[in-house]
Amino acid sequence: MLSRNWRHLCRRYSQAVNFRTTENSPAQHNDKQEGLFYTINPDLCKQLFAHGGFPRSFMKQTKTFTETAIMVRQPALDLLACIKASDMSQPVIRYVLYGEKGTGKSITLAHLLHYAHEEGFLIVHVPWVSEWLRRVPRHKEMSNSQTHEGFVDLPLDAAAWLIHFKSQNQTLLKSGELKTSKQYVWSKRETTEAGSPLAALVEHGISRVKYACDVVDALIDEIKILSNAKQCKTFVAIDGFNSFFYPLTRLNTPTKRKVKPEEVTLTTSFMKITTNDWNNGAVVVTADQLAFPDDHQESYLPRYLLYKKGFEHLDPFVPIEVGRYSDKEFISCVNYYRDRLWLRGPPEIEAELKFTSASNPYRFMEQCAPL
Amino acid sequence: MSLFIRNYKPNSLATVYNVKIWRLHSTAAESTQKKDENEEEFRVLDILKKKDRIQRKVTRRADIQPDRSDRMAPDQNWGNVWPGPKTFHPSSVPLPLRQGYVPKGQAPPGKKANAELMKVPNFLHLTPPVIKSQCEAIKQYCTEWPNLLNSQEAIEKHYPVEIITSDYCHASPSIRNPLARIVTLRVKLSTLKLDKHARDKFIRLVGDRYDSSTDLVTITADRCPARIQNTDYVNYLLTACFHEAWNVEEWEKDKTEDDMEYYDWNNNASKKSLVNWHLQKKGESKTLTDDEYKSFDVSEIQHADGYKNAVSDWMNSGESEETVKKYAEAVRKLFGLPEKKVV
Amino acid sequence: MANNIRNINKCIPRNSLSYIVPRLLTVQQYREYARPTSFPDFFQNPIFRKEDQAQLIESAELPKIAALPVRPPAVYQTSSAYHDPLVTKVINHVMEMGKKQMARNLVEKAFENIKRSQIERYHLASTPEAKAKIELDPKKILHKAVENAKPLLQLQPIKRGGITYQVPGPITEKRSLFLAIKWLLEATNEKERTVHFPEQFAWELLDAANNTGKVVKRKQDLHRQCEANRAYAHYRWQ
Amino acid sequence: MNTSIIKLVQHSLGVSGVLGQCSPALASQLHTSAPLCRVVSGKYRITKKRDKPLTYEMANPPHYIAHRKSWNSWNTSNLKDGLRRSETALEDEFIRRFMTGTWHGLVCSEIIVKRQFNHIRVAGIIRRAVSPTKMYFLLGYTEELLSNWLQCPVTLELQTVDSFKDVVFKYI
Repeated sequence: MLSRNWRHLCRRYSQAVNFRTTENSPAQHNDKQEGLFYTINPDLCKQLFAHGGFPRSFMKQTKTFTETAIMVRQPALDLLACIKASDMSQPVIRYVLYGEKGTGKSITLAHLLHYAHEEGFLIVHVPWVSEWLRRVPRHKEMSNSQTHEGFVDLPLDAAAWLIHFKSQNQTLLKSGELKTSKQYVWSKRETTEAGSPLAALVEHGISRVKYACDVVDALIDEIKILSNAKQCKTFVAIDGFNSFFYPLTRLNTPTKRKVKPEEVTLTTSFMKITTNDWNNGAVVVTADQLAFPDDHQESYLPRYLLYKKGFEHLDPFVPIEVGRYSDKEFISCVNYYRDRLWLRGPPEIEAELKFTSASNPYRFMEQCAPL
Repeated sequence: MSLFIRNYKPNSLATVYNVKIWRLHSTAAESTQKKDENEEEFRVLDILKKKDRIQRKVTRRADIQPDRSDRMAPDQNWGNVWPGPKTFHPSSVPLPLRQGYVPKGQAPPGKKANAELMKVPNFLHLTPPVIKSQCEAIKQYCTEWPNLLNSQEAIEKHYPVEIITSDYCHASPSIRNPLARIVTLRVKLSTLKLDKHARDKFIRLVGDRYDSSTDLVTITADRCPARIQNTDYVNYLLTACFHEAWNVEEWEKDKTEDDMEYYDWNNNASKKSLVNWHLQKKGESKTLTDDEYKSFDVSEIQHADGYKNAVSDWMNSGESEETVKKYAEAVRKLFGLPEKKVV
Repeated sequence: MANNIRNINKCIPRNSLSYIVPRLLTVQQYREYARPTSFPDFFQNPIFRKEDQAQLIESAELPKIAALPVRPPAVYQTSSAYHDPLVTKVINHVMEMGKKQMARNLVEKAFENIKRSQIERYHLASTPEAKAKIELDPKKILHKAVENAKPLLQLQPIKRGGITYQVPGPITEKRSLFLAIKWLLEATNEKERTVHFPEQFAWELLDAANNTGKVVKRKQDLHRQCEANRAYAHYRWQ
Repeated sequence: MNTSIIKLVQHSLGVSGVLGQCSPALASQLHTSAPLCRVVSGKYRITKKRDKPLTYEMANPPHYIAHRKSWNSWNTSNLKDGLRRSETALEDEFIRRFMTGTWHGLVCSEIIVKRQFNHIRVAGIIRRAVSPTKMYFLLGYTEELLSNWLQCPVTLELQTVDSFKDVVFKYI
């Protein structure tokens, strides 16, 4: 009797300090792992997120912590359950992740990407839409589209995305089972025959940057057709999706005209894949305040961020809120940070940090930094 | 000297005595003078002419009357003594008044020669008996208050239009204040008996003059120089708006969804996308016209009603965590997804 | 302060306490405020640390001073668990044009940089002994760096017979602290334009904590100079 | 601050006329008006013999207005959004000067000007140094002329005293 009690006590104690789970496959995650950290294999991490996918501050953390660990949180579990429960033959269901700044929408998305990769989905992942529309480095290549009148191409960004797509779907593309349905004529000499593997299409886009945008467009069409034909399951993940609906981008044409987001060819392509006129897939997008300029960040709720246009485009969708840490998650995170030497000091500090950071994951991480 | 004044001034009785003493003195002086002329006495050299000066003063003071207030009968009609507004005068007020700030232990200055009492506006002409008698006098010009208008609701019912003006009481050579011309008309919109279209148009016509929280339309006019003109003008404005609201113009048929005053789910893209989704789910791919979308019966779709309510609620009552949550529940039901776990 | 009050209480009968306490305290109390405040001198300085408060409660001093008026605490006087007087001092030195938020961010970024580089070194170290040697707490590194940068002597220019001599002499604790922080910041600001302040400051702190680097060299130079000018030392009093 | 500037100007430049000679910009920045000299305005110096007579009004400096004494001008122009501010002030001053001049050496107190609608009531305390006939003449004369100039009825409501000593409140 005594020994049983003792064992019980031990288990409870270990439960309290336990912040890691050895279950590294997201498909197996359930409520038991809630609030615990699981580690992603570094090779896989490189394959999935080498070209973006994690916020920069998180990347820095992975370097300092010498591992990539993600907390299993309620919104991700919720989404997993929904995807598992949904009927794949039905039109795709759109999920919108929303939440305050720094609550972990992108990390939740990364968790789901890991799941999708494991389940053999074809991944269409846009790491950060604002990278295309709102970030203007000194040499941003822009050209007027050859195929679409009055549209603007972002060839370098499109090519970069194709590389990202290629690296994320290495295994699927290598197998060569995915074939194009029709012939694409790029120029007099360059064509992609019907029935050639999808990898060839992607390769063409990467090597001939001029056609990258058209390749992206064609690729999206092909993916939809392939999904409908049940040759592959597709998982679409777009971070900062609301950036597509902000009235203006920061891009300028050579004639100094402001470009609207719907005038960018990439926008039309990704609008196509977020409609629900195809099946055998899932679409997860995030609505993020950070995708907007500072003076348009009054609310974090989806209708405000998506505008009327975006709302009507996505409706009916499943809104999923990514919230702040619960008490359990906070304690688990504290223990993890203590393990990784990120947080030190007396235990009173935790209560204070919880109060000052309001259990916001990003703010908590920031406030631990100088301690 | 100062001590003398302090004792002397506050005391009104002392002044009376003093005056009387003066008078006695003066008569005495006159008699002595007469004596001088008759019996030649030794004449003293009077360089400063002291006696003369005293004489002059005395002759002048002789006509000073004692205070009127001393002679007042206790049962007099005060309204006759003080008939209208007037600056305070100590001789007319039989009250032992004192006014002024003095150091502790001293008595404040009395009513005589007290400028403070003259400054403050007094209401000595408005004593209760006077008011009463004046009310009696004007009573004949008054009419009785209508019996039926016995409550605020009754007044509002029979006189829904409220005209608000301000009268200004001010001092200047002209007694007309330009602000008095401003006229405000207030009416409850519900008392105007408008139909749905007319009501909407009326609200759009009056713009921000309509307050939806109180249901009041407030029209203010100040453009004409006279009040009567402004009154006519606000009445005209109300009439014009009312009749214009009933007119249906040709271009009003072009009203789009963006111009709607509230969110009607049936006319919106949300219904369209739901119907599209439903058709696709069944495997039918056909395009419907707008009217077909509008008339599509959503009751054949499971859980569509909850979805409809959730979307309408979200759009009409504004975005909040509550409405988003409700929407999420409705959509999950629609798609047959598991409920969100409540932590 | 607690001591002062205890002494007073011993020597003064109870009933006259209220009259005499303010007058005596004016003599003994030191000012923590940089500028004179609008509060009279008998107002107590706030006791804002939980440890100090606990000590007061333990020694039963609290009821004695509970009724006395207290000045409001300054913004930096918090009961936060990570309150450190030296850190606030450094932040104030970094601050320019009253932009405290900025200064605080810079110093905290520097701490973060120190922490990251130390954690990296910790992970690279192979043996547990080597690991144990690595100091991970940036605040401790700051304390160590300032301690190492503090000079023990100073040179004072003194004019004797028309010639100004650099005369070595002792230095007050306060001035030595001031010089240490000033040198650290001066060393940090001698940087390339492309390098950011937090990075450079982190390096300087790490160097100084290891007893190497520009700042420590400057201190040693000063000491050497003092040694060389030893012959002038008598000018201090002649 | 203000007073010190004024003193400085008065000492260094001489009292009056100098301001006019200054450049207009400078003159407009120097405030010599009474309300700004709040240390000295409306206050009386104590004499050596302590024999300077003060009325109640003089004994209380301006900051006691509405506390120990009340205003000498009663009108609606001084209230918020009052009309004819400057005109009223000017007319009041004119009435005061006209009164002191017409009742020369007889006025023992400040002239109180009270306005009700278009009616101006002028009150004051008068010394009984002239004959009643003269007084009646002056009364009618003043009322007639003032109402002619100001275009509104003017009433004089005077109180008489034997001598100035009656209104003296204290000596300093």
